[in-house]
Amino acid sequence: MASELATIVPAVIRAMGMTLRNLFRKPITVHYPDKPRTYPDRYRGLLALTYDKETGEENCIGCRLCEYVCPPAVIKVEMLKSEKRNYAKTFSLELYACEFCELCVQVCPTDAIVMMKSFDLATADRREMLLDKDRLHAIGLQHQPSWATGNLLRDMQTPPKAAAPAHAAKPPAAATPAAATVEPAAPGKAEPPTPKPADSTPAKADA
Amino acid sequence: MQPADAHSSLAARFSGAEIGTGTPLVVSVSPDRWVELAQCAKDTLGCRFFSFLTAVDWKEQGLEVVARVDNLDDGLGVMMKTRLGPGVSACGSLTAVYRGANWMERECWDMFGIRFEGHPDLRRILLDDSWEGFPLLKSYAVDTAYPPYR
Amino acid sequence: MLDRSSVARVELDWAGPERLTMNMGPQHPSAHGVFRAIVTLEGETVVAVDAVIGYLHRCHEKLAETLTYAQYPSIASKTDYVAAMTSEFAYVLAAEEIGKIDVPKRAQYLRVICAELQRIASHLLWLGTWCMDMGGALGGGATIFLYCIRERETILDLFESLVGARLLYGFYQVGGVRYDIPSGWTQACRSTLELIEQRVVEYERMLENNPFFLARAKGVGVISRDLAQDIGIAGPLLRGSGISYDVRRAAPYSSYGDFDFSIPIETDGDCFARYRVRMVEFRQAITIIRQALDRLPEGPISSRPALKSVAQTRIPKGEAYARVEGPRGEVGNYMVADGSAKPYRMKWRGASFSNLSVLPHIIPGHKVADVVAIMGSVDPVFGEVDR
Amino acid sequence: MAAVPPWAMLLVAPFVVLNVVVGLVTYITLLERKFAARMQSRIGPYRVGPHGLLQPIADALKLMMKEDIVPAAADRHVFNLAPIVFLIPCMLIFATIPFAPGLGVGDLNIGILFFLAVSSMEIVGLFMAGWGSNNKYALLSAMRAVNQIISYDLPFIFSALVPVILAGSLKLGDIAALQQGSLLHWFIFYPVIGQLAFIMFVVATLAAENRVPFDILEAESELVAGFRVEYSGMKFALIQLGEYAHMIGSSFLGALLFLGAWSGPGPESIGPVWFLLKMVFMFLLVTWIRWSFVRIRADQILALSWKVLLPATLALLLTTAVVVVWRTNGF
Repeated sequence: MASELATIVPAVIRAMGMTLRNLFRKPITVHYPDKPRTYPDRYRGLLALTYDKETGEENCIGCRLCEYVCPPAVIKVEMLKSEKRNYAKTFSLELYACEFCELCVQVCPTDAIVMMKSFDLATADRREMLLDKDRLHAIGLQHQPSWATGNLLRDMQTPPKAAAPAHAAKPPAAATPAAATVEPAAPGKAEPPTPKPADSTPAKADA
Repeated sequence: MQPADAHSSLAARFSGAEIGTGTPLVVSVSPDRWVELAQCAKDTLGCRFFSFLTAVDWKEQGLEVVARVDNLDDGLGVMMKTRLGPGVSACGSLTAVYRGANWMERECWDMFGIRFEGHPDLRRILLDDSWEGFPLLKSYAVDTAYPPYR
Repeated sequence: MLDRSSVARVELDWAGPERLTMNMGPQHPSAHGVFRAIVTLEGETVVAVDAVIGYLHRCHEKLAETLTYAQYPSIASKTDYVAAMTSEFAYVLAAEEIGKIDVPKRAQYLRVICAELQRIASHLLWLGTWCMDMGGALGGGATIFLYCIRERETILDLFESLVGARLLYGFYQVGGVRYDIPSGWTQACRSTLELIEQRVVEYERMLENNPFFLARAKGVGVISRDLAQDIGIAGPLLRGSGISYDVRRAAPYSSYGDFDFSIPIETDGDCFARYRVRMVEFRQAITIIRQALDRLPEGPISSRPALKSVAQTRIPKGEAYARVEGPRGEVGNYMVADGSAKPYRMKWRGASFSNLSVLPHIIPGHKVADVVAIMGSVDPVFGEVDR
Repeated sequence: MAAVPPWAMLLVAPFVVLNVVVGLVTYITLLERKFAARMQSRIGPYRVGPHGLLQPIADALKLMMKEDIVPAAADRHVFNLAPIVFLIPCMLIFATIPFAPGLGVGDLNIGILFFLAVSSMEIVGLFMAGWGSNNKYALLSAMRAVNQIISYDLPFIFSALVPVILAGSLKLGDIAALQQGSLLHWFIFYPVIGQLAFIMFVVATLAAENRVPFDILEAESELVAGFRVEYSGMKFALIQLGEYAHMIGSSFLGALLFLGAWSGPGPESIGPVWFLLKMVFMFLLVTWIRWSFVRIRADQILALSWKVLLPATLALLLTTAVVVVWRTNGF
């Protein structure tokens, strides 16, 4: 009994001490709508179509790649054939079913569709989330675009062209200690192809 | 039990079975020896860990039931398979061997319509009791409407 | 006065002498989503339980047959939405195994870092919700829950700056990962790890030796070694029952063999043992991430050309079962490929599904209050149970 | 005061006390919410009025305007009556509390007995609510409530009797008056006995007030909201009012029995302020415990009461009696 008390009493005091300690910590609440939160550079938010700044022409060529890749199939595009280039006759995006996976941005060959640093989707009418070309354009003017565009994403993922010599089983423990401090791929610019020969140790054979 | 030993002991016991050589050990038997294979895997090979049980619909070649069990001490995995044959949708139940097969077989019944004979409580598990059809069959179209919305 | 004869008086369901059948769920504060347990009570003691699942079923396995290898990873994250990275990981591993696709070392390390960060985030949510189950939304449980959520936010912030999303990431792709780390990320990651390391100590200070907590967790919901294997439960539950099985050690994938970490084992098999295992896993995950950050090699993040169209990734005929050690245990993906851009058949072995199926075996004999404690210690995520 | 005829006092005093209590309840909920929020790294109510100061009023208005739902299968009369039966004892307990020397509704010579007897009457309301709802959660909760409150009334009474023995009076005014003057006269500073009795009193109070870790009758993770799961609107508000009134009453009692009631520096006229502050301290102590621990099981709660707390309080009571006799008579 006495030994039990000797563990119980300090434990109770410790637990209450923890809550007391947190009482004097600064609350972490963010007054959200009053104080807008800061979005990271790569934020995947609202979608928008981009327009050429000088000519005012849309960048979309109506190629429908985004329509094909969209997992929940929320994008519908009709192509308008033209002489110099093609356009999107209609472009509709059902934002209420969108899952913000960024695959449409990823495949876009002309960087025409981008994501915005905004998540203010709340609306009283579901129909407002059925976005057509004009709305998508307007969204692009309203909000800050995120870093990612199709070309930047693809550049980041593409393995360097120079075929890496397959040097066998590089011991990872002996990896350059400098690797810890090197910061590749600054946001805002694509990852430069690394001059080092890429490590191409074969993936492990999972049982 | 090392994979090589397991291979030979299975080969000795199940003469007509197709037994792979890689890891995991893939063993394919006829449906009538299905439960016997599981019992053997548990008792002889020491595969006491029941990983999962499912089925594959090979269209006109019929359904195939797949189950995986592991021997955690020796790192031996056994993938057990049995082809039910075209049009057949009945199979022995592993619930007497592995208790974990209970829910897995219910799910299999739910999705493929395979009747596991000897299962104590073969009900639908994920879908509603009123559901019609077995969705994971290849003959079930993705856009088949749910009854009230037909 | 209202004519009350028309209103059928609902009698208590008597299923024998002194028995009461009660629904817990599908809408219940501690249902962890949508789980329905039909419990039969004798006084406060549960004598029988029937688990009803499937309320969150979206037929992921059928979906996977209709979506390509490029599309599905971003949907795979929805199976286990608390540990979205894990399910994506299992899917791409299965595809890579069939296709014999190499993954660059850097991508492997990034995968490990994210998977372990996800493990911490998921365990934080588990600790919070479990304590909330035991302590109530109007008590100390809610306090721990909010502390855990507070720390989980910091990890989600990391994911957000890496991927752009907080819950469903789409980080993995066949052949590598989709995003490289931005500048300053490793620093942020290290400081987050330090913070979490401190805070985990704080949680332990609140719970360790705490008589109320021990009374609720010790000796409750014991899963025996035999039952654990027979059902096929995995992860912290299995290790809490004294079986040393961790896919990261049993079948190292994605360079897990490079890292130095230990696998915690407890032998009691009760809720407290599971708690102890997970508390150690916090620390082990932190160790692994630190090692991976230290040795993060330079190089490409994907071995395949960047995704340009939907059917770009084709996997040859074959089948594979890939498993990863998720926060809740072995998450497996059994994939049958037929050479096209979509899998022929894909089966999720959801860790929560197997873990949850142990409930009817262990709950009877416990009190009503223990039902929620055991449920919480199993840590089911219903997206993964119902898929 | 002298100009007011005594019969008028009898009408005015309860009116004033009741209204003050209701006001206190509304704002003490805000205090608890703010306190708990800060403990959890949040800020709590913030939007209604400056720093959420009008939140209790908004809550009260909301509850008043909400639809009052009576389940079709409920026992209508019992269901409707239960909140009132629950509220009355919770309000009655303020009758005997003196807020300053001579300031109160009626300082009975058996004040503390009245308080303890009336406060345990609330289980009637609880059980009616649980039974009348015809809901299984509510029924289980009601059974737990009866178990728990019967079990914890004894330790609660025994620990409250320690100051009674020390003071030698059942009259709350006398008990308070004895603790005036110096800080050391407070019964909590009575060597050993005072501190032990205080701890046991707090534990028993937690159980009697159904606060975490003893809130098994509310237990929202198991029983959703227990006996009040079917209540909405004004009836829910009445139950809530009763609970908080009970808590405030118990806090007043604790402050009176152990913390010297209105004793404190400054002129005697600010005595009630000191009393109020001590009550808030007691309340925050209970709240602090509430937000620090997880709940324990019903059977464990009963075991704790019958196996630990009851023998301990009984022993303490006997020891106190012996000590008091020894100090006055010296054997």
